[in-house]
Amino acid sequence: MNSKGMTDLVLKIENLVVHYETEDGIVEAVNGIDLQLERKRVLGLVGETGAGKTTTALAILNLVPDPPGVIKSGRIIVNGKDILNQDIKELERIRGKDVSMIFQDPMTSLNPVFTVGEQIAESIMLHEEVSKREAYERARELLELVGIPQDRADEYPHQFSGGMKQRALIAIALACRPKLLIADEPTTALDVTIQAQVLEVMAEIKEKYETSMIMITHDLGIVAETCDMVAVMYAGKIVEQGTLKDVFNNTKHPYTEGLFNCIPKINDRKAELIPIPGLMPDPTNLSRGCAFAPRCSYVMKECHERPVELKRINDTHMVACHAYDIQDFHIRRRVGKR
Amino acid sequence: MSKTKKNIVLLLLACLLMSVLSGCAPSSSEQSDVGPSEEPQETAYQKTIVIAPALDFVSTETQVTTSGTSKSVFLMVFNTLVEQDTEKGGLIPSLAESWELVSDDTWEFKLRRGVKFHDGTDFTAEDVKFTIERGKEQGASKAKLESIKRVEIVDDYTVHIIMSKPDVDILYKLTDPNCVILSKNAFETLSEEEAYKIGTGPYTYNRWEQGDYLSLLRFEDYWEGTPKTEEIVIRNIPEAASRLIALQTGEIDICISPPQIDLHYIAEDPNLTLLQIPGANCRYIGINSSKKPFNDIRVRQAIAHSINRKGFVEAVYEGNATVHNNVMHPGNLFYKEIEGYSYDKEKALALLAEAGYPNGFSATIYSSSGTVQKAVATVMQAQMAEIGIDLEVQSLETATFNATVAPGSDYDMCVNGWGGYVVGPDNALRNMFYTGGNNNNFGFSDEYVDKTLDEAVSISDIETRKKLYGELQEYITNQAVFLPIAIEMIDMGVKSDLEGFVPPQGSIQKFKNVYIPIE
Amino acid sequence: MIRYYKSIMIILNRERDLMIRYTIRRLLMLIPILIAVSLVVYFIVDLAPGDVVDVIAPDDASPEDKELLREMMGLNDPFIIRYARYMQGLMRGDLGKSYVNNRDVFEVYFSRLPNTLLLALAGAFVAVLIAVPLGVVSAMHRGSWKDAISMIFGLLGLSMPNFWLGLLLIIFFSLKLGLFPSYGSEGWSSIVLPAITVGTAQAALVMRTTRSSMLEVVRQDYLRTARAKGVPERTVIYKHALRNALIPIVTVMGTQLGVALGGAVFTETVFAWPGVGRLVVDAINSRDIPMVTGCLILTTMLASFLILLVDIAYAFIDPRIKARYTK
Amino acid sequence: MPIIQNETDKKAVIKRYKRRSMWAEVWRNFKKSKGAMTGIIILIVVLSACTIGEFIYDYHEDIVKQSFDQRLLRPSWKHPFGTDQYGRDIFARILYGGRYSFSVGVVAVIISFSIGTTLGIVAGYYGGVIENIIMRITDVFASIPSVLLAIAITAAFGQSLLVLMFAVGVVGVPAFCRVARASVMTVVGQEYVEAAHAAGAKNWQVLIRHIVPNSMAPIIVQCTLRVAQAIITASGLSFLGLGVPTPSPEWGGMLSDGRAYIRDYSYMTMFPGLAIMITVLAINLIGDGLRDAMDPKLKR
Repeated sequence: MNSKGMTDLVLKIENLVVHYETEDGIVEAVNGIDLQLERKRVLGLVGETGAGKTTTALAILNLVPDPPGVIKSGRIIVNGKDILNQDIKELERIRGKDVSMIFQDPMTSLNPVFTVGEQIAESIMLHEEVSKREAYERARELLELVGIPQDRADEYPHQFSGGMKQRALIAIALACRPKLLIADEPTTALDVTIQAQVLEVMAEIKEKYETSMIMITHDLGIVAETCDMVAVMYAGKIVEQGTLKDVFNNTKHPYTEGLFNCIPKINDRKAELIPIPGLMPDPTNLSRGCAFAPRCSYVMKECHERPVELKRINDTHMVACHAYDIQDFHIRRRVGKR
Repeated sequence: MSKTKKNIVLLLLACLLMSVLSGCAPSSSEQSDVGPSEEPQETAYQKTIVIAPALDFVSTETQVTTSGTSKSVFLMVFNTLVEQDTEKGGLIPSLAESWELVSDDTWEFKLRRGVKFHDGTDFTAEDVKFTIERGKEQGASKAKLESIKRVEIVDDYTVHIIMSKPDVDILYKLTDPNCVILSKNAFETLSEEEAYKIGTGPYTYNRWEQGDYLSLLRFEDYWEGTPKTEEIVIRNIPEAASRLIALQTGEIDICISPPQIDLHYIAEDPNLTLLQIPGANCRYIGINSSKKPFNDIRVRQAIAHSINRKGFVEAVYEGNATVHNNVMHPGNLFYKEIEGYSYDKEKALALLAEAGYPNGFSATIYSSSGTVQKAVATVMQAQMAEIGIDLEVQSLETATFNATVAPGSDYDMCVNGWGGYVVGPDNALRNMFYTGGNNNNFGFSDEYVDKTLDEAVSISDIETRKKLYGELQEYITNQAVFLPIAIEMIDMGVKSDLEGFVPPQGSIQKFKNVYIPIE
Repeated sequence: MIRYYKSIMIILNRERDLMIRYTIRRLLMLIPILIAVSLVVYFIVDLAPGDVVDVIAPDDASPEDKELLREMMGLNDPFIIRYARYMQGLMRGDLGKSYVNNRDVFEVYFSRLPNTLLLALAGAFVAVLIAVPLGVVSAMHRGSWKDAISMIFGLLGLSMPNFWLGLLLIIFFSLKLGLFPSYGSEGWSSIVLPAITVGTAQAALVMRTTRSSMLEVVRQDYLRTARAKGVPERTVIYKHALRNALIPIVTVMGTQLGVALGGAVFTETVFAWPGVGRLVVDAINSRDIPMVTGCLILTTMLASFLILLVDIAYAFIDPRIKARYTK
Repeated sequence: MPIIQNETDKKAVIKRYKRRSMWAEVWRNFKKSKGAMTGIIILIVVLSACTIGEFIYDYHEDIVKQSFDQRLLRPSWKHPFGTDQYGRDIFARILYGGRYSFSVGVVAVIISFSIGTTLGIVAGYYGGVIENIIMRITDVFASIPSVLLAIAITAAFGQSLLVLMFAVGVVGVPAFCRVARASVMTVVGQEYVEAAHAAGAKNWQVLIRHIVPNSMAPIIVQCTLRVAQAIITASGLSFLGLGVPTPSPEWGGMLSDGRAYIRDYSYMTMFPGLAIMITVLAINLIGDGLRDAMDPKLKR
């Protein structure tokens, strides 16, 4: 795996630390994460709001808003290029071409004063040597590809529905066939029926363009449908990571367990939903120990004191929990089919 | 620019030499026009003279407007029948070549021949008749022409003006710009607005950008000869300080009323000359004698005694005014030197106490919003505070002010000016002090004054009149309803080489002959 | 280019009728406002003590003469009658003649208007030249020294009474340095100081508007989208952001220009600038009711046209607004 | 507590949090703003100087009394700002004159606030014909250039401090009306207002309990900024000779008096103008600070 992995890695993140330095204190948004993604794979990045998923994604584009965001340390290699050590010109060439991103809220992510066609074409013209006419032609084709009639390219975003806007954003993101696509909760703002359509479009295009993808979501259902790999984030750290199978069928971390317990089960409607007690810790004031400890039902004394690190369970599966220092520790969740 | 200037200078030096050699300066207008055979040694004149008066030109309606600047312009665009000689005094012929009283009530005017209006038509007796009869109906000329019953045309160049009552001042009244001769033909053929622009004067209206400037061009066919200056521009620079700067930078040639505090700039500048002419305007404090406590003459006298005129002259006029004690203007033929009220605080306090106000009282003094008027009110307020009278100053704009202090209204005191003395003694005193006089806003009514005024106006013997008017002046001054402060000075900064300037007629400037020889 | 061409074509073709209808509707709405303005102004000036006769009558006019003059000018009629008479003329498009010098109000106004326009546009030029870039820089570098300097400029400009600024400029540039004339309307140099005086307050306002509008826009998600697709920062700011921030900026500039059309009274006073403002002030002082009312009707009309233009400009800036108009 | 809260829940939590501590929050933000604090300090200094002036100067002796031997003295230790053409100490006059500017500014804004806000709230809340009538009248007054309108009003009612306050106040009404209406309209659309209606509250109860308090923020900011504007307008009218009657040392009037002496005694125009500017600057700084503190969107 290692030997061929080197060439086949689309993304490699090492020890990424991102802080937001605000007047109210320093928010430790991302606290030293490592991630890898191979070509054509889809990684699901899961966690509550505020876990640091979006910040991680923005760091990959080197678009963490500065101020207040500061990338304290780490290395991000996208398609062989060290993102954090590029000059601005080079970065602008990488963005949209090597890696692009679909943002959370389609309602606000399109510029209201330009036509949808223009916004897609702009991306093409920036990265490829094409005439304006060609770029617009390509834009129309892309729209068609995401399931929007070509002649609507001359319309403005306000004339589009939410689902169509998200498709348009997908078209923008995919305009230059990026190696890596980051989708930040692409369906959260959409109706359930539209969600499925959008996901389908994404899946198709990903296949067609051979794009790798990071799917940021808090919806485990989407992860199950679309992802090959899963990383669970909590308070700026990855607490569990592995293949879809590893994480879903062989859940190790109490937090991941909690996430699953909050999902109603289609075949057992009477089953009680078990919420995770408490709230996310104040990100300006994280304890030295495990950040999940205050909410953890398996909590031990040392959880509060000793920092946790990812421990390898098998080739692909890793978890960050002190409990696994103890032999025979099992979480209560009955693994298997949902 | 500088090259042409140099050439002009050379040319002018040559001219100057010539005129010295020939032994006469080109001062008389007949000689200044050059004969056809002469060499190009004719004196050159600055093409345009720019004048910046304190107030803007507001109207072309000669018989309606009272604006001083407009009236000054009328004297350039039109002629009157008779003109005042402001240098030597007396009257000089203008459109009328001669005049005499042919009977008790009839004046005969012999008119000048060969005078052309700007539209090319001839000036005749018809125009005089038309102008006077029209003027009897119009706002501003009405008062001047009131005593005229009618005008009879004897022939094209002779008119008889028949009076309805004796008026010793009528000739002076006819010199007023409101009585300039208009063209009958123009009023019959053109719109009123256009007709008011046709005169017989040395300049014609060229362009008027209201609020900005008025340009006059010389009238080539002017009967006294073509003026030396081609164009006269009246430029509106309301701010006195800016006006003076414009004079110093050479953008204007005549600056009327520069800031009094800055007059030294003109005196220090070798290119400029400061002209200070005692003006017609007498600044005074008016008291409403029909109102308590001012109906008590002792109160009025107390106020009169507590006025420190020197203080006014210094603080308001920077010394550029003459202290004045009389109700009549010193320029008037019938003016009498009288003592007036001394500045005597003790006496004032005693009078006040006697009148029953040992601790003073409070009242309001009104002024218009003009700088001088406001300053006078402010100084008055401070001076009255010395004897315990607490004055509130109200500075109102002209309309409100005039309405507030109109005859019969209920004000306490006001700051006012009176320049009506140029037209003769009766006009001056009757308007102000006769019971119900047009300007008698003092609520002043005195049998003796009324009787004496009526008597004086019907007497033709100068000495007797002088005596009567002298007594009147003393009497009225004593009544202390009109408290004179100072005779204001007309300050002007002009280019040192400006010629042809004559003193103004009252507050009306006479600019029709100004020119600047270029040397 | 294509974009603008296209927007124009779209309006011309598909929505032309609707935009025209919108414009006409707005113009029709203006009529009652103008009538109301005339009533209010006529009434207020009429309320003032004294009338034009007190101003124009000669010192030695008798009270009877003045009464006669009032009768002749119709000043003795009740307010309603006089106003009705005025309205009659107005309906025929006749703004009447000045009480003071019998000149046509319309003519006098339009002889002054070029000066006012010149000053207004020069002021706006100063404002835009300085203010918009300053506002953008300030917003983009929020909290930096650049922002601080811009903000101080904005605050000073807003806090400085412009008649005082005008006097300061005169003291330094006319009196001490002799660089520019302190009065008048002739030549390019005489407009410099008035334009700075008028422009400073405007610039301050436009700068502050630009800044806050840009700050608002800078947080918008679509800028992140643009950056994520690799749009260079300059383009992000000046194309994507500024275009969206333009609405409040254009609004402020439009209203400022509208205010300037009413005449920069203080600046005109300080610099003896023969504009509309002084004309109206002088007319108010001499109770020249037809002149005041006429000038204010015309000013209101022009300012309303300007606001209409601004509103139409919105449609070109923001398609969402166009959609609202053409609904 | 479910981890994945839906959007409305989240908003509700935030809203409750915000309502409870809104003023505390505003004050907290406000305190942090250097500009606003500078403004407050300047304003306190100016106000206390004016108050001290009130005690140490006698109106008749120090403010209006003329002494001709003291005329036009340049600034010195004895007369920090020099003396004017009547020999009055300009420093004393400026300190004393502060009252006019402040009182005109505050009273004028109270006038425009009470009329404008009431009309705006009524228009924004009731809508329909009422709104139409109010807004059209507002349009009429807003479309007359404000300085000219103020001049006409002072001409109509005569020259006094009260008229000046009234004129400047009336001119500010349309702005308040519009701000209030816009603010109310955004609040009217909020869920909690609908909730209150649904709970059977009467119109006026909703208006007083929910709408007015919640739409005040932009109006308060408007108030502060308008005070600054009103001070400038009022001194401008005085500058044109339409303000507080002489010899009251109103700043704009003093400036106007100094114009005639601008060439040799420019300090006479310098100091009153400076006084106006500093005061207005301080108020603007406070207004800016308030706006930033009240606008949650601007927080980072």
